[in-house]
Amino acid sequence: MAEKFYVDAVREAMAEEMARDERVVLLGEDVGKRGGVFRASVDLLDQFGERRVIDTPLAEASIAGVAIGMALHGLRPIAEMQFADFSFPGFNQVQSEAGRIHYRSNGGWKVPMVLRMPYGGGPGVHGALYHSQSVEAFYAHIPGLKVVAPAFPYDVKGLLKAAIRDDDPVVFLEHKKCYRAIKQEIPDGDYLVPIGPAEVRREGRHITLYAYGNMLHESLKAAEELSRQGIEATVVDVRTLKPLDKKTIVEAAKATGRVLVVYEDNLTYGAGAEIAAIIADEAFMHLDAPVRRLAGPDVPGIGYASVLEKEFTPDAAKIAAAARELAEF
Amino acid sequence: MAEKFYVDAVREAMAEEMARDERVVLLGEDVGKRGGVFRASVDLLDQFGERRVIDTPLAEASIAGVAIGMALHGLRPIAEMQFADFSFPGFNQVQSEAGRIHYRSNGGWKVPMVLRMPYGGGPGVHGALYHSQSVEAFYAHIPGLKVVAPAFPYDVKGLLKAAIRDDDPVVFLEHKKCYRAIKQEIPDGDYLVPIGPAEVRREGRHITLYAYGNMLHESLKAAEELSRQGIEATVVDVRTLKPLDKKTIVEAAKATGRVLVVYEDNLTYGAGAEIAAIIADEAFMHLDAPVRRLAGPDVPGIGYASVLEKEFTPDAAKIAAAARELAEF
Amino acid sequence: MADDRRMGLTKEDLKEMYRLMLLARRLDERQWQLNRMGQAPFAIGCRGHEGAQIGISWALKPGRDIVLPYYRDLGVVLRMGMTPKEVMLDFFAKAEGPSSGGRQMPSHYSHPQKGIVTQSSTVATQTLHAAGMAYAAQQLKEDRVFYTSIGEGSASQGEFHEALNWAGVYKLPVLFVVQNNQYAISVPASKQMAVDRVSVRAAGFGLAGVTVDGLKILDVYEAAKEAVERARRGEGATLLEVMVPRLTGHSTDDDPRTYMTQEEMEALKHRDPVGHFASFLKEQGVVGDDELAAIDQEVRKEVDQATDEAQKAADPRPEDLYTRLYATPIEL
Amino acid sequence: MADDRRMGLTKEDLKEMYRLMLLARRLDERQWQLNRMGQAPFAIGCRGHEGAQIGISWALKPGRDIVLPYYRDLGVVLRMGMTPKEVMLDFFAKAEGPSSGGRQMPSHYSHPQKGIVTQSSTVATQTLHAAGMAYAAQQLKEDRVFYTSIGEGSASQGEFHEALNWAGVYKLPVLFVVQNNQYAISVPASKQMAVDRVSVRAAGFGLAGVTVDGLKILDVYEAAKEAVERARRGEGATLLEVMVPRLTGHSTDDDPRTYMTQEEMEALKHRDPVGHFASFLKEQGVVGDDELAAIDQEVRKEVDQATDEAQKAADPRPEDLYTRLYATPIEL
Ligand SMILES: Cc1ncc(C[n+]2csc(CCOP(=O)(O)OP(=O)(O)O)c2C)c(N)n1
Ligand SMILES: Cc1ncc(C[n+]2csc(CCOP(=O)(O)OP(=O)(O)O)c2C)c(N)n1
Ligand SMILES: [Mg+2]
Ligand SMILES: [Mg+2]
Repeated sequence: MAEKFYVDAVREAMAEEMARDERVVLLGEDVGKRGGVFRASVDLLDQFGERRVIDTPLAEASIAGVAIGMALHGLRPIAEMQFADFSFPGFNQVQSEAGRIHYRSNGGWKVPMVLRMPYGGGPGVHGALYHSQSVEAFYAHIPGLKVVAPAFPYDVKGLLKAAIRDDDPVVFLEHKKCYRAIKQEIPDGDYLVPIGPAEVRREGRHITLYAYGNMLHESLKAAEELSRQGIEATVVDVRTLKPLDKKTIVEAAKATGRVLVVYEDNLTYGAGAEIAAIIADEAFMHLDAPVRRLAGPDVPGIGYASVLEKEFTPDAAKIAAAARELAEF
Repeated sequence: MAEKFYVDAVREAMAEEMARDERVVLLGEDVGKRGGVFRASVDLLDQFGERRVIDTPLAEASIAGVAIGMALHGLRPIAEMQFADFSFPGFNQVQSEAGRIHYRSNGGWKVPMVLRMPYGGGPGVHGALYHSQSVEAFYAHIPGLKVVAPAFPYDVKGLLKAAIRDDDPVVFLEHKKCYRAIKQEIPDGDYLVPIGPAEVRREGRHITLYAYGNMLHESLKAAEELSRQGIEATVVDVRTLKPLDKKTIVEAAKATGRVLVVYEDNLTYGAGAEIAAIIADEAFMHLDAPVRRLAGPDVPGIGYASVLEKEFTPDAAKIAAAARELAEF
Repeated sequence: MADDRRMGLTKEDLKEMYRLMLLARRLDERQWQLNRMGQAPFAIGCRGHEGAQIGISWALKPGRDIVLPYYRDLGVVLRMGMTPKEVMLDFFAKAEGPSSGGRQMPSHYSHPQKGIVTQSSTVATQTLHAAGMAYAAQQLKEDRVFYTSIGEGSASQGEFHEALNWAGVYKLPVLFVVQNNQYAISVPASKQMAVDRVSVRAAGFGLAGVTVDGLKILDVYEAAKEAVERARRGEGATLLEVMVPRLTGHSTDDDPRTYMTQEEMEALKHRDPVGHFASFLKEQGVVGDDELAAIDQEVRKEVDQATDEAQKAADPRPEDLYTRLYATPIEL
Repeated sequence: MADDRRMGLTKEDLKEMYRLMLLARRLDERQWQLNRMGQAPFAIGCRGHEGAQIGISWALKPGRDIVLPYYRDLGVVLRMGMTPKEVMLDFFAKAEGPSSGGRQMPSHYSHPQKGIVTQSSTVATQTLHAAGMAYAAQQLKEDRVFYTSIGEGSASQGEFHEALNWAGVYKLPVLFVVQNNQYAISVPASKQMAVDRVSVRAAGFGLAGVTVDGLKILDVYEAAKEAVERARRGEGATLLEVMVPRLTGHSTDDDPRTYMTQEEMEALKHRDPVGHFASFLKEQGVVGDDELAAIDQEVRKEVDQATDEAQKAADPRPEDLYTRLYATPIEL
């Protein structure tokens, strides 16, 4: 056990899996010598050589498409998109191919690959429109994919290992703000966190907050604040976005009767809409207040100027305010 | 006034706009000599010449990207994606560029273009996994775009003209099943249908159905059937998906207290989730039953075999059954 | 042919090549016929391409090499061992169709046991998969060549160029084939590109590039053989373009009269590779008319039987829509 | 230089070219310095590229021609008339910054009045916009050339090849520039492609292709001039590659020591285009040391002033987040 940053958990999971299984390879822009622009793959090149830690040409369709090919022929590629924002030149390979190959071949072929993407932004990231995007709604809608978005280093390591061992394509979303802001004691050796189950991070009887990635941390902070004001919040970490753990989501809603779904992405048609829609259907009889969402506004992104960054991004204060309003409903 | 098919309305809108404004051009695969694989642009090449009706190379990133460039420099391109399923090689240009250019340049540049796409499928289309997809959830989530999905020839013509005259990028979704199945009297000359407003197609007091494209027609059929059973349904045609006409959507929900959102796309993270989420928030106090959705299952598409086509696709019978259950709730 | 061999081909080889291309032809004709009779919603043909397809794939080793074909590659998949019955099961979207169990449109071939990789309808995506598979084979130290093909129109896709680039950087054992029939549905090659030959792009990525007349089956074979040998020697990929006629409309949904003149369509008929190869074999004394007729009869019987058997097979059931979504299912 | 002109360039032209490249250099240095002082979160440089940028853009007509630049193109946008103050307003993400009013990162240039088209961070997308704009200009019968640029790493993107292809098919007046500094962040060109020069790809699309040493400013100018003239004559696009050094890390976020040796970094310093051009102008008797010093002083003053003024300008307000989403707003 040692305290590790979120980004170190990424690295550790990859290093351990690559040591365990020769078929695991890492490919992406600057993942080799540079060790990744976020330093998530530092030293892996030295350890595993340039056939397994591949500095690719600057072309995301290639990264995704070549990874699919590798996965079809016995390797277990981890493909990194340098920023989630830059995954879109490769979107066709993921949308048309990765998620559909197993199904369309009636089980004849499988695509055991992981598509890692740093995503998200917020105050202090200064990523502006093209280094801050939340992209989960695009990927979680694609049938045949699995999509995870962990908030804690423990989950990062366990879920990434599970993703690497999974026989399906898994989109693995790493929140940039968490990389060096979130620390946690995690076991040194091997362990897995299963893809699928959500996790209740805190229990309270007045309201349920749903979040993932960095918004989970903001929600937990908000819950602290709310507690000081006498409002006790349940906080659900929706760490797997596809498939969704409907049972945990619905039960947590039923227990409090009030829900707030928090996400950093643009509100409209965002991933939180699905969570809200599920609750509005399956927990309906238990609801005491409108199903509410708090998310980024419907503008093309987090502006570069600090003022714009702050205005765009949901945070603990905004969450607490919205939750309070609901609790008093 | 004459009775016209849906596909003829597409053609007529383009022909009239191209005659009215020299800056309007059409580009896409097989749109010229062939007149489009759905014959939506028949004779336009003869009428306007090959500089304005452009048979492009087979490359969707080019079609979208070149159209953006044209729009930046004074033309008003209509770009056709031959099938919505094949729009994804061009997704980067739409996601990263078209919707963001006006905003990111602080209003300095604008992109008056229309991106037409035949989408959807269902029994008898035999389009299988790659000629049947509903893609609206991907596009409607992109900030800065407008997205429309008309069901009736009248709207097709009026909305397409409005889209061509609009100074923003408009994704124009044409349902393949409607092309030659839906007929309507429409005016011969010029008229516009504004982008934005939803339209109530039928009023009833027991339940509200929301749909667009071909599902609107199935919903109307279902409403007929329900009426025979004593259940009166309001049917809302959500013909603009972005921006959404929240007011009409919410009022129709309040009026009946029971809602069913119908769409053909995969259920989870589909466009209907947003409609459901809005209702669950803003009409909450007026709801008498769970907010329910009926949509395609979460599998990679409509199978080719007739049995699979039928099993996948929501239809009037399935809609009526789901509505009846809700009405009796 | 004075001796029995040309480029290492025996008379038996030549006859088998002929039989395969004729089999592709007859299956294709049957599919269109069934479509015209209203018994199948869709067919897309290989007619005109099958000669080049057999010429190229004869250089591959079925059971070892892997193909990532495109929808016209009926000749290629037959060479890899797909049976006429399997082809027709897929054509009728039957549950036991090997490619997809009725999920995909016909001609979207897949057969893991026979080294045929599933493809989508989205053109050119498979070229990148070929690069990735070839990289994996290198890494696993396997001696395999990866065939992948597209039409000249699809060669306009960015992904195709990215695949060439990857193959160049890693000297991958890939054979990139462009079947250039001068049309992408209705769009002539002159609107697709400013060059006459796609193969000229190879040099820009450090690949070998060559264009061969797809009617000259043995020239095609020779070029493919060289490319395959280069790949096996670790010298990297080749972009092999074959000039072929498209002897039908794009598919049964197409009407080529809307964009081709009658003369053009007539002229194409003179470029039929099956007839050409038959004449060639006769000239060379490999077969006589009787034998040709016998082969045709045998092939037709095979096609009849495949059709009958396939037509009788079971359709998918509604519940089949939901299976095999995930290879690692998740219980929640 | 015996006479006053070389390739039609007067002494004044040469001095102005020098001044512009020095201005780019000094602005760039100032941005990095401000970043190191904690006064700005990010800078990305043009250092090493500015000579080639001025060489090329000198062949363009500001006020008529249009540029679709990439983030290193500080020299190009200065040539097009962007002022140092405008550059610094953008750098500090100020509300009146012309490129985006503080929405975009620095070096994402846009200035409609000066023919500078907005770009995203997603590399190579602008090459297709250039093709579309050039098509529009053809259609509108305008005499304009469209400059667009990327790095050699970004030349691996499929979209870039699609843009070359479009430009080939329609003989578009585009000047595609690849600024080849041998690195894409940390990835050397040898891992990016199997060829030495990106310009060899031009032939595959029916374009002219040429590579020039980016330290030889007048050679660069000459090549660009030819390309621009070809474009104006309606003879189509050129792919012009310039070999340049990257004299800094990729950006202020990068640490090149993780992937470059000390020797390699030292060696690059000898390829400084500003120093080279200064020496050249002296050799040619165009300027003396005094005049060089005077130019530098003037430029530094300009940079100081631009920085001061920009720093004092207003930040965006929170409500500015919501404006200018649509050009045709919709009331509902
Ligand atoms: C990405 C994509 N865009 C469009 C289509 C529709 N489409 C199917 S085949 C075809 C033409 C292909 O032409 P070519 O590549 O020359 O092959 P050919 O059919 O002539 O052998 C088109 C446009 C598609 N399948 N995929
Ligand atoms: C599509 C996309 N992928 C990745 C990135 C991240 N990125 C920014 S610059 C860069 C390297 C660019 O190298 P090159 O094209 O050679 O230009 P240079 O910076 O060397 O001038 C990368 C990988 C990006 N901006 N866009
Ligand atoms: Mg073709
Ligand atoms: Mg570079």
